[in-house]
Amino acid sequence: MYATTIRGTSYRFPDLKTLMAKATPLRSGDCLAGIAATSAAERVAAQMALADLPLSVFLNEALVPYEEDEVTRLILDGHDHNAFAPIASLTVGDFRDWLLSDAVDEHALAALTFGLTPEMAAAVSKLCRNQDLILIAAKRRVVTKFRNTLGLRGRLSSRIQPNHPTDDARGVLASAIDGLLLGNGDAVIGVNPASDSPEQCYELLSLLDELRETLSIPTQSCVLAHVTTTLQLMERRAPVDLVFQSIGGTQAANSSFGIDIALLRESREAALALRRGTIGDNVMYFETGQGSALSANAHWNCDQQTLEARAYGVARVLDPLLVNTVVGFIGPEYLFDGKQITRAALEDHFCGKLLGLPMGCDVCYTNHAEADQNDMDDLLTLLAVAGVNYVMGVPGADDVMLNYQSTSYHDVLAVRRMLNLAPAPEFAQWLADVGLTDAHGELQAPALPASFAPLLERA
Amino acid sequence: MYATTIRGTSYRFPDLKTLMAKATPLRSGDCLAGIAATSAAERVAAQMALADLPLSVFLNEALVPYEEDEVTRLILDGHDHNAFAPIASLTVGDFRDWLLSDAVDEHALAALTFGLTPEMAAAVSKLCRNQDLILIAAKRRVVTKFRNTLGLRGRLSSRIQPNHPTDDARGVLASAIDGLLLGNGDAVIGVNPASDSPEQCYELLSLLDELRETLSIPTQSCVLAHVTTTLQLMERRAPVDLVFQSIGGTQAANSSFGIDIALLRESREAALALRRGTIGDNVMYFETGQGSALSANAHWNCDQQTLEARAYGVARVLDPLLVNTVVGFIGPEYLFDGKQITRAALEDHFCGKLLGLPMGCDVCYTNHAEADQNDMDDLLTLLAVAGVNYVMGVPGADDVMLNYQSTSYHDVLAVRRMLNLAPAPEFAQWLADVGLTDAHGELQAPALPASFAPLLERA
Amino acid sequence: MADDRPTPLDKIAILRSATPARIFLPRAGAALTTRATLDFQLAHAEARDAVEERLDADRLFDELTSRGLTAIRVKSAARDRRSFLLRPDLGRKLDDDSRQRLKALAGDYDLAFVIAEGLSARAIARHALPVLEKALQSLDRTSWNIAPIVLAEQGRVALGDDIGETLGARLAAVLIGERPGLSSPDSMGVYLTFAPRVGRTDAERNCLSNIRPQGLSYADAARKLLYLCHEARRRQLTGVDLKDDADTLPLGELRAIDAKS
Amino acid sequence: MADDRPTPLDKIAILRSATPARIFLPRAGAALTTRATLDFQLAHAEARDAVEERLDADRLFDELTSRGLTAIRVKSAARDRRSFLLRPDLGRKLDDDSRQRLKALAGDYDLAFVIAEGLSARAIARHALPVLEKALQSLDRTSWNIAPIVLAEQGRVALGDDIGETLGARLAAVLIGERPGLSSPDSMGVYLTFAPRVGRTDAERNCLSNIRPQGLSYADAARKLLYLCHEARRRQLTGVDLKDDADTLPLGELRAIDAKS
Ligand code: B12
Ligand code: B12
Repeated sequence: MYATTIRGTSYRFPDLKTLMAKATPLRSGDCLAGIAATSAAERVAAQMALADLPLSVFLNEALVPYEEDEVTRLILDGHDHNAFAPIASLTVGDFRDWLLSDAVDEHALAALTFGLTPEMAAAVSKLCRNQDLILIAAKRRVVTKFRNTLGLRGRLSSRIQPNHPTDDARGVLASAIDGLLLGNGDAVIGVNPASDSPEQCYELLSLLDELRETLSIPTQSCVLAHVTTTLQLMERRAPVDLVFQSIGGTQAANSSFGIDIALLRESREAALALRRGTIGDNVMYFETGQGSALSANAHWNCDQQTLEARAYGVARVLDPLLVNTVVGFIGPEYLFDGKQITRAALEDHFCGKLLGLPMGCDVCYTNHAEADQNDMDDLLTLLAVAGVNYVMGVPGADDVMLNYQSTSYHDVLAVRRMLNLAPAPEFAQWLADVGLTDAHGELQAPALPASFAPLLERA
Repeated sequence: MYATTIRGTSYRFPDLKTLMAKATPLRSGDCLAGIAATSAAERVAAQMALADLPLSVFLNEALVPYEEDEVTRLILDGHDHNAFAPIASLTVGDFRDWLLSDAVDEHALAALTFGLTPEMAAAVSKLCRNQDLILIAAKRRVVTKFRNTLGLRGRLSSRIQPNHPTDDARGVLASAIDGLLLGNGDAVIGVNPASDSPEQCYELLSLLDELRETLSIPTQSCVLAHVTTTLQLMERRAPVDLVFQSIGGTQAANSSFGIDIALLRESREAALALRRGTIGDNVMYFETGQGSALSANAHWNCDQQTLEARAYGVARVLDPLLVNTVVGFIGPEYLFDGKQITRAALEDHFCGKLLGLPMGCDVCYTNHAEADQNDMDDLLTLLAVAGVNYVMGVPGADDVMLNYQSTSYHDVLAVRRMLNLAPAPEFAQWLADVGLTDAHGELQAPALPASFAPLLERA
Repeated sequence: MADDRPTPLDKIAILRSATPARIFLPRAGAALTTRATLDFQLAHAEARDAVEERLDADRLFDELTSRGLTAIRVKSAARDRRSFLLRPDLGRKLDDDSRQRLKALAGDYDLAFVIAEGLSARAIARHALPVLEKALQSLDRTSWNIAPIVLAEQGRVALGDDIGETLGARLAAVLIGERPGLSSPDSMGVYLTFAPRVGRTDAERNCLSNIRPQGLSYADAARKLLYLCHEARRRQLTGVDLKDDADTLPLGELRAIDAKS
Repeated sequence: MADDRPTPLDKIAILRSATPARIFLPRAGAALTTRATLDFQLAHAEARDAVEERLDADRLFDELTSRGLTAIRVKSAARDRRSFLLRPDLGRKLDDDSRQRLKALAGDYDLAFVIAEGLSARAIARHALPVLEKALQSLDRTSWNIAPIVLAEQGRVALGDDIGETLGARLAAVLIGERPGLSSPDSMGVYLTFAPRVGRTDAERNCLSNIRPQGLSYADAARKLLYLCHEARRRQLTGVDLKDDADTLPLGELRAIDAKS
């Protein structure tokens, strides 16, 4: 039982997960789950009670039962008490002040990583204003490597997302070339396959691998099929750089995705065994997003943002190259409008970074949500200021297969220019080498690099 | 009559001002005025029609009648045809592309200034996404001077706004000192007087002048009384640095404020005659904000954003030191929520900069609007990326006299840190000299500079 | 954890009491500490509620009449809170029924007082009556023919123009709830308009603002209002050409002038 | 004015037709040109409208029955469009009346088809019938006992679980409108669930997506569905353990297997 009294009115919260839910900034998903604060005053009361709570509470009271959830077990069993030491005596409120303080820098945050549980990160994020989420996240960079170096300060990478409604090879190729010509694709060239056919996925993998090889691009490719499909394909020696999977914050959510932690570990081992990374072996790519656990009725009455942070708890034990919160992807039932999407994205990025993940964000919305491109412009800019590792590059921002709007190749260009950010160093070098950018890294007037010609001959 | 046809449906717009209104992103004020587009499709249709319009149309069709409005006369009579030449043959849509293009830099934009009418700026802004508004505005810096240099690239200044419900001298002083200790106040130390008493304004002016003199702060002060009061006080040789006035975009709006252009010119002459500026003679300070003309029923059925741009048309002939759109100040009847406030602020800043004004923004909201501090965090960050000259510094973001929330002294600190922005150079030097900042310009641990002591003795 | 900025600055601490402003807040890095942030959020939640509050007009009406004041209740054309907030045009205009009832009271008045909740019912509930009473006490009733007090629901400042015109008053003083601030949910303003009629601009009025115990006191508000009323009548105007020079005159002198005028 | 990027790249231009994606858009500086930006805004306005569209269920029902199909209309528990959008739980559950009427039809079915507008009424209006017909043609009706076609309003994918369970079907195929995209306002999906019952997870279904002329063709969709139905029955499961290997078998062979099973 947690309680707080404000000017005579007392507010009670039966348990920690209720307190966490009530302390969360308003969003439709928590309302849908029936766990949101019912007034602004109750929300502040919960935040005040949460602020006074020692961080150590989260080591003692599990929000999702330890016995029934392998994610909880992963989190609690993996907690690093030594790393936790510097903040062991703090309350959640103190912890926010500590994170903001001048004394706490990049190194202090890196050292803290495994001392922090996802629930602690979620808790402190609930006390942060958007500005705090940006300020703190900007301190923390998480660098990963496969064929290039992602996440360095002053860099912004992008995924080329060349989806096609029938997985048509020429169509995918066309979209990918468009992205490359616009300086995109250093994070990954990653296709969501429209079909579930392993055969078709194999073809896509070969296509992307050939593209990358032909042009000698220092990047990686991915076909975002279900992990079981990718496992099959690896057995068949398909050219798999990265293993993709959507993950959630509870065992039940993951099981609704047809996965568990063992399966993820198995797929990672398989990918590592392929030894395709040249400068590093971060071989996993995860996507997450608030609402997926609730949608699968796998939320244990926890708020969706806490569960999102728990998904990061899963991701981080698998050393991913890329993690990406697909924030506005599902729809208004979880994040109603541009404002809720923005808030959620900043929280996700913040929590992910604190937990040591190479966070990207799919800055996006669906047509049934109350959002538009202006909201995305704002959010993309804010995330870039916060130091997001990468964002999506979708031709014209319109994904013609997944049916939603994300950021475009042009958006990536725009934000790089706005904030003076460069692509991953190896990729930037490649862009210059093939003549796509000039000495200052600025994109050149349109011209097709000679190296692209053979590719087009065959297309 | 303007018209456009989309997939068989034809949309008609009887005149230019209707076209402009319908092309405006949704906002409550235009709905209140009954001139907003009635569907998203109609809005896009208007934008398409507007995009195809030659810019020169705005030189031929006045939105507010020339004969009946001195602002229109000021705008059209003052149009510089030579400066207009580079864009004379463009449509509004082309003009957006021109502004964004790599070839158009700071110098091209500066040269364009008086070739552009406010209506042209408003028109092109309506075709811009938020991202465009930021990208283009960021190209253009407007530098002004009085006792320091404001508006340089890489700088962000702030107004200390030490308002008090009874204009109490000690109260104002306390708030001002708080701001100075937090590195604020390089744009101006400016009090809104609660009362309309010239006597009380005189006292406030003396107080601020003494504060500035005692501490040798390279900044300026202002008491934001009605211009007629300030004129009286200048006659009485009160220490007036800057003449303040709220202005609007039509003659009728200005007359509802009890002013006209002649009065503004007169007050400027009077202030110049005082010769108080040390390094420059930008002596005017204007505030504007979408909705004021409509509120005074002085809007001629024009959309509020176009009228706002016209207010800048007034401001720029008076060489102001500071112009500031008080964007969320009035209430939800003009800008409903955080989203509308954000859009309006970016438009205002963009139009003001294109028109050559040293734009600041009061990033703010009232308690009857659907907005909160997170919206302001986002907007403040976006404006700082766009290169806003200055923002407000209000103790704890809570103005205890004007009853609204703005940005705090801390917010200014936060954003400077986030984007590596410094105060005006002279002021930055002063902060270092008195020991408030260290060698890197970072604010020091709390300590009261020796120079502040005498001030406190008397307080 | 936070750099508790003000603590070492004892000298400054004494200034803290000089203002209700949120000064000398501690900082954590470049931000406010958690405590200060949450205090702010709480105040915001409360201020939002204050906007929604409605005036207990029955009660205020009873209080007016029980003090022997003639009063009448009217409504603006705004039907509900949302339309009041989003349609200022409606809040500035009497509804038809109210207009009819006011017309019946029309007369030759020197001054009409209008009480309107505006954006803060709380401000009116607390401060309208005391300020009104003090003002009425100061005014020389032999030379000021005062209209029945008009108690208006969902009114904006300019509703006073409609009311004043309908009543046939030469001066209208609107006591109105200012928008609720974070630290001042109950601030009242008084707007004075000479020759009120629909279409007057704000340049043609005077304003007294921030009336509440932490702001302009009841006594000062009444004194300033008296001065402005007097000058308005003498110079036949209100607005930018009339400045609040009340402070230059002591109250006694003011009263004397008033009695003479 | 804009740097019309693709124009010189003739070689690339031939690739443009290979995808409906918005590729090779010209840029103005680091942004899209005005024309491309406005095209996008228009598409967004149209897609927003598509979300609000409702299915003309009367008409579709008539079309089903006029083709000699037995059909029944049901509703989910979501009352209006807004509650459908914000309350997926309601869209996954039958309303009471519908449940009663379905119960009356319960039987020993191999397969139940459910048609649900989901997020795109247009998708269903255009593609549901052709795909259904093609699928029904391919299925060997002697070995597949098909339940009455269920036409559901305001349904989510998981409504098929409730329907399948209520009807007593061993397999449920839900034809549903996918969310409308900017360039694809009418995309349909088919979700197949073995042993449907309330509480099934998405890991226990298979999905065919992007069914529309510019995406997965009717013929391919029907062929893949046939394969999945067959395999689902043979292996007594759907979901992640069942992969779409239809492409490895020609349709004739599929039909043959189906007839045998
Ligand atoms: C939204 C969405 C999601 C959301 C669903 C959450 C939610 N509450 O809506 C999230 C992000 C969680 C998701 C996850 C996955 N998805 Co998905 N998803 C979609 C998307 C974009 C829209 C679906 C839609 O509009 N449904 C219609 C509405 C009316 O119905 P609904 O009841 O609200 O939606 C339900 C289904 O969409 C279902 N669902 C969503 N994805 C998938 C995937 C499979 C295989 C199944 C059986 C069900 C399913 O979840 C929803 C809630 O029950 C489609 C693409 C498209 N154009 O349709 C892809 C799509 C259906 N998903 C796809 C895939 C591959 C996945 C994943 C397997 C990816 C992975 N490797 O983990 C996971 C796991 C799915 C699972 N087994 O649970 C593929 C399916 C390919 C195929 N032919 O089988 C599609 C076509 C996209 C793609 N090409 O990548 N997805
Ligand atoms: C909002 C506001 C404005 C808005 C009004 C637009 C609008 N539609 O609301 C804008 C930005 C345009 C504005 C302008 C000015 N304002 Co002003 N404003 C306020 C504020 C913050 C809130 C008013 C409120 O809540 N009203 C109550 C609601 C319920 O009524 P309403 O009918 O919606 O509001 C009307 C009045 O507020 C009126 N109004 C607004 N300001 C002023 C000022 C004067 C002198 C008059 C007579 C009327 C007036 O405009 C509104 C529309 O008609 C007050 C501060 C406060 N704490 O109250 C200052 C305040 C009233 N304004 C003030 C001043 C000085 C001005 C200016 C003269 C500044 C200048 N130098 O130009 C101008 C011009 C006013 C004019 N003559 O038209 C002073 C008045 C001081 C005094 N005792 O006389 C105040 C107290 C603030 C301050 N101390 O600076 N203002």
